[in-house]
Amino acid sequence: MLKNTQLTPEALRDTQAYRELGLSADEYHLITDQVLKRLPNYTEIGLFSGMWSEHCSYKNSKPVLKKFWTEGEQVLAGPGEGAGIIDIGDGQAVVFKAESHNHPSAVEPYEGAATGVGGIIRDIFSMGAKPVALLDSLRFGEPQDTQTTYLISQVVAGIGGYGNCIGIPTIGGDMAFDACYQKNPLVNAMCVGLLEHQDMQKGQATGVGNAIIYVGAKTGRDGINGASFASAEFNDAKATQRSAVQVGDPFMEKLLMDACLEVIHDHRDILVGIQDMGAAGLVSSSAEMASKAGSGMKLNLDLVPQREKEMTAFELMLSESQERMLLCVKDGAEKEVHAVFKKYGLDSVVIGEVTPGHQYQLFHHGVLEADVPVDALATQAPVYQREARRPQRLDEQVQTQFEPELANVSATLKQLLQQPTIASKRSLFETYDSQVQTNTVVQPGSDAGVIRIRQTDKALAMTTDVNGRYLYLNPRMGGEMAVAEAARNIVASGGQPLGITDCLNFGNPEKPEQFYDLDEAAQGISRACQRLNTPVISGNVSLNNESNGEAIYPTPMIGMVGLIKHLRDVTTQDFKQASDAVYVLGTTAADFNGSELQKMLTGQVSGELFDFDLTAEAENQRILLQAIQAGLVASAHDVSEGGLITTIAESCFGRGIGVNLTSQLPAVQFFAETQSRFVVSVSMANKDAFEALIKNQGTYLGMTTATDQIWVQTADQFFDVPVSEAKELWEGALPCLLKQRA
Amino acid sequence: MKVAIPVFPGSNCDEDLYHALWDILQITADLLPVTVTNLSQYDAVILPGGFSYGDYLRSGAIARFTPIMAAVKDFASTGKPVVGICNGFQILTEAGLLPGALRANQSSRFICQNSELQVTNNQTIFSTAYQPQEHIKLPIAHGEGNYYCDLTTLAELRAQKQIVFEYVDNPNGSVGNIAGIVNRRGNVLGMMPHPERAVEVLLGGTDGLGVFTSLLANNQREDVHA
Amino acid sequence: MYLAKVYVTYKNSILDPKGEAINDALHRLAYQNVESVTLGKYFELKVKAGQQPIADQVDEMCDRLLANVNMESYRYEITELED
Amino acid sequence: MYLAKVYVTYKNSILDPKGEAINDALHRLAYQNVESVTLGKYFELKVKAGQQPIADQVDEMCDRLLANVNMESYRYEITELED
Ligand SMILES: Nc1ncnc2c1ncn2[C@@H]1O[C@H](COP(=O)(O)OP(=O)(O)O)[C@@H](O)[C@H]1O
Ligand SMILES: [Mg+2]
Repeated sequence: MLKNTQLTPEALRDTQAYRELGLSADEYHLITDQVLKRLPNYTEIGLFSGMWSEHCSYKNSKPVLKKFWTEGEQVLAGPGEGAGIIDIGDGQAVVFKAESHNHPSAVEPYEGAATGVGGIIRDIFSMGAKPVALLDSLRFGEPQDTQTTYLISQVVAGIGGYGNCIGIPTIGGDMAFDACYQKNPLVNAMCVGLLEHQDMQKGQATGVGNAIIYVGAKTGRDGINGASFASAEFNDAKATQRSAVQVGDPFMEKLLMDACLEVIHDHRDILVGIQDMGAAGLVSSSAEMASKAGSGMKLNLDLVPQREKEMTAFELMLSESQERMLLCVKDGAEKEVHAVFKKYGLDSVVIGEVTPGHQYQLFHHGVLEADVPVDALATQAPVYQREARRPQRLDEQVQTQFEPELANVSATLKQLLQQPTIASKRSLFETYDSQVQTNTVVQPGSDAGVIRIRQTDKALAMTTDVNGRYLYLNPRMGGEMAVAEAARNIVASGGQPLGITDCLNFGNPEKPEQFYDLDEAAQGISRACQRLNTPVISGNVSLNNESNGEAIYPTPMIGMVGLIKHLRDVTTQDFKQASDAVYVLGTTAADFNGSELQKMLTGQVSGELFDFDLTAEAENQRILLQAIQAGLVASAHDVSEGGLITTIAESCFGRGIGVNLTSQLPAVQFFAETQSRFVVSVSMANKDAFEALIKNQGTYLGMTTATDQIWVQTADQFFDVPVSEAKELWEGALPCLLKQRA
Repeated sequence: MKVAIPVFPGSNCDEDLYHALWDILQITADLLPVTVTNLSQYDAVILPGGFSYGDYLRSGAIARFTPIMAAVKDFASTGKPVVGICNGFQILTEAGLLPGALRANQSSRFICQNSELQVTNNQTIFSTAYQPQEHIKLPIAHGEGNYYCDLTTLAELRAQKQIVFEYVDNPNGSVGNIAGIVNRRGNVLGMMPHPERAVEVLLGGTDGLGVFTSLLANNQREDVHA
Repeated sequence: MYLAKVYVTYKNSILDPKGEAINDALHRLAYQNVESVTLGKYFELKVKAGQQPIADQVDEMCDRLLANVNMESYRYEITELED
Repeated sequence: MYLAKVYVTYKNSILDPKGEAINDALHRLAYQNVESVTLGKYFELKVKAGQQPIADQVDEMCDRLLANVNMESYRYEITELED
């Protein structure tokens, strides 16, 4: 790389060295012929390569993202800012966003996961919000070989290591295992913050002469050009990817977060804008701040705090060193800002200023190293309308439902409870501090995590969900289902869904089949969002999740936040006591394609996805929320992977309560994964009122009992399993696979 | 009673403690930076949990050298009460105010869970609100809470009734199931579990209140400072 | 029986936050003449002779598990122990 | 300028859970002939000559900060560097 920096503009053109930086020949010629009308030097081409990467410009996904439904009167800031903002009344708002760190985590699982968490936290506090919760959504290969189990334990340790140290509780997430993620694990982190309206910040640099201040960690050669690395497909030749490894420093970030929030709260009058340095580091934060404000900017790179000697302008601008922020501060008020950061022992340095006009100018060792129109970097990346072609797998699949045959239902249930995707994740999420900040009302282990909002009677419910298998069978409907499942988790916890963020984890968009999946999924997501009134307020795109040509399942992770209006509405999934009535809300059909049962019995998922009706979904959610708000519900748990019987068993496990149930369904349908259902328990006192409310939308199944037994009389047979035995299998499965020591 | 809460760079349970004291117990408390050197106006000091200086060397190892820790040592030497919770406990052992050390958990993983404790000694100024041998539940959240001391020290801790809390199901490998101890004089308590996280029914229980109410009750008794 | 001593340290341009925190702490303790600190890992492995040459095996273990070669480098010394 | 290499390990009587975990992992990777693993810390300090003899100073730093002598022992090597 060092060698390349000496390339002259002409040599750069002739050797096409820009390709190594991820720019195509067409993009290069766009720069030379239309944007600059001259040959760019190496530093300038570096700026473009970072800013025009998928990670920063969304050049491949923009046409898809445009289809998202982003409206809603509650939205204060939608996609485009660092994170989205939704009003929750009383002068407060909730801020959230998710970020993928898939590629870095594949290369260095602990630090990759940790820096993913660190990055998303900066997105939240740069909006002026106090981060109050973290979630993580993970996908791995089957936890069978040492390499995969090592990856899992390191990723989980990295997530915990960062969140625990900085002091933000990790209160939820989801985790699933399929062979397609073997070489391409997904590591998505989500952060939720609370914002007082008056603290809302923008990443902008206005006002000629105002100071650009760099704060936080020094810049090193770590993660140089990580943005274009993250946007490139993976292969086994690791050597070239090494520069992307970064080490997180949660201690530094805690100081940085506290100091930035102090400036935001106590020095409001002098702070013009603030932005985190994420992908494409200094160039992206500074160019975006200037472009957004319609300003020009000039930076003196000699002033940038540097960890290493003799860094080039290219390296300084494209380094993705962590734990750094950029502030725009009123001219003359620099000292006031320095004083705050000094108190926290942090570097804060004026490195440039807002200029008239629209040029972006970098000086290094007294030389003008780059001089380009700022909008060209920030907003004028080419946008590609990629070709979409319906993948063959969708046309080849059988149209009938898989028909499982179960010789022994209770044995099947026991086996199912030990499947890694179904099994309890407690041994993993227990390594996350879920209580720090002392606001956690519902810890991981129920449908959604819940955080109370101090000084109010309100709380926030949050969850992450997506079932890649469904999208693999039908990307559009699977996208709808992902949103619906997230909403079910919020509603079952007593919350009204407010909006979503997402991480679109897909394969290479230049392959028409992969682009089709992305496009279809986005349309499904959008439709469900509109129907459930949960606008998309932020998100992130991670493409090229392929290794050696094999793509992952289309996996658009959905992160959803809901508002619980009164603390008394907080509901968990555990049955609370014996002699409560048990219901299933929604109807059950013989839906087995894509199910956990199908995978367990056949080793794969296949066939056309079953029907899904968003109207019925919305209606069931509405009724449950109404019942919860009327105080009628003792427990509620949505039905997802593993079907009705898995859901019932999980509700039994919390407090070791049994059930005695009778159903008109055949036994096998207790494993079906029909959508839009909840298992609800209701005390005898509320039984009549609850039945009057749900009318024929739910079915009475029986009662909870003080025994240690799950008893089920189905239409064709009786089966039973001891609760304690089932729970032991369910809780023991992952520790055993991961060989965790007690 | 007026409580000092030293805030080390990297502390992250300081505000939780502050809220527990002010909002739940109506106890006056101040958050103090590490530069503070005089604690004479306080009746008690409570070191909060977190990751002081990132816990990058050993937990508590760097924090021990801050100016405020010199003041805490003086404060303790006058017989006034000092409590260290989680990272606070780690700092107190590193500073030599309590015997032993805290190692990485046996599982070598961080653990956050509710753990059952036995109040082994309810006769300390930090535990009179509990019944003898009472079983209580307090959250733990630590990666290095595995208490270590040699056998001689353990025998002494037992003989002098310095063990205040013991785990019922030892979650981290601690010697003697130790979750919390006092110094010989009885005025310095270190404990890995988080009493400040167990002061509200909404958040899962109130078994932690006893530590603070004991402190409060005994603060008003003239004899404890004697 | 062999004793393998393995040293794992960060590669040059990788941030070492722990080393920096310790460096700062030493300065606060008035060891102003400390210029830099890096913190690495030190393993001692006792290994019985196997089929593979011992050095090859230790090298492989370093490469596969003890170090992440994307950001760390390692070196080792092997000595034979009396049984 | 001096380079001090400092090794900190748990005292013998103290169980090293991380070392054991690595030992297990090596066994799962089919290095059955690994008998035991201990994990310690390895510091490299660059130190300018001061008033105190360098070895005394390094010893003091170990004793005060780098090791917890309740449970750890340390040793160090000092070499002089060309400036
Ligand atoms: N990676 C993770 N991090 C934190 N919590 C997790 C993670 N994976 C699962 N959980 C928690 O385990 C519980 C069950 O997860 P899941 O089966 O995904 O629930 P659901 O099917 O209701 O979405 C939830 O409380 C969830 O938050
Ligand atoms: Mg659920």
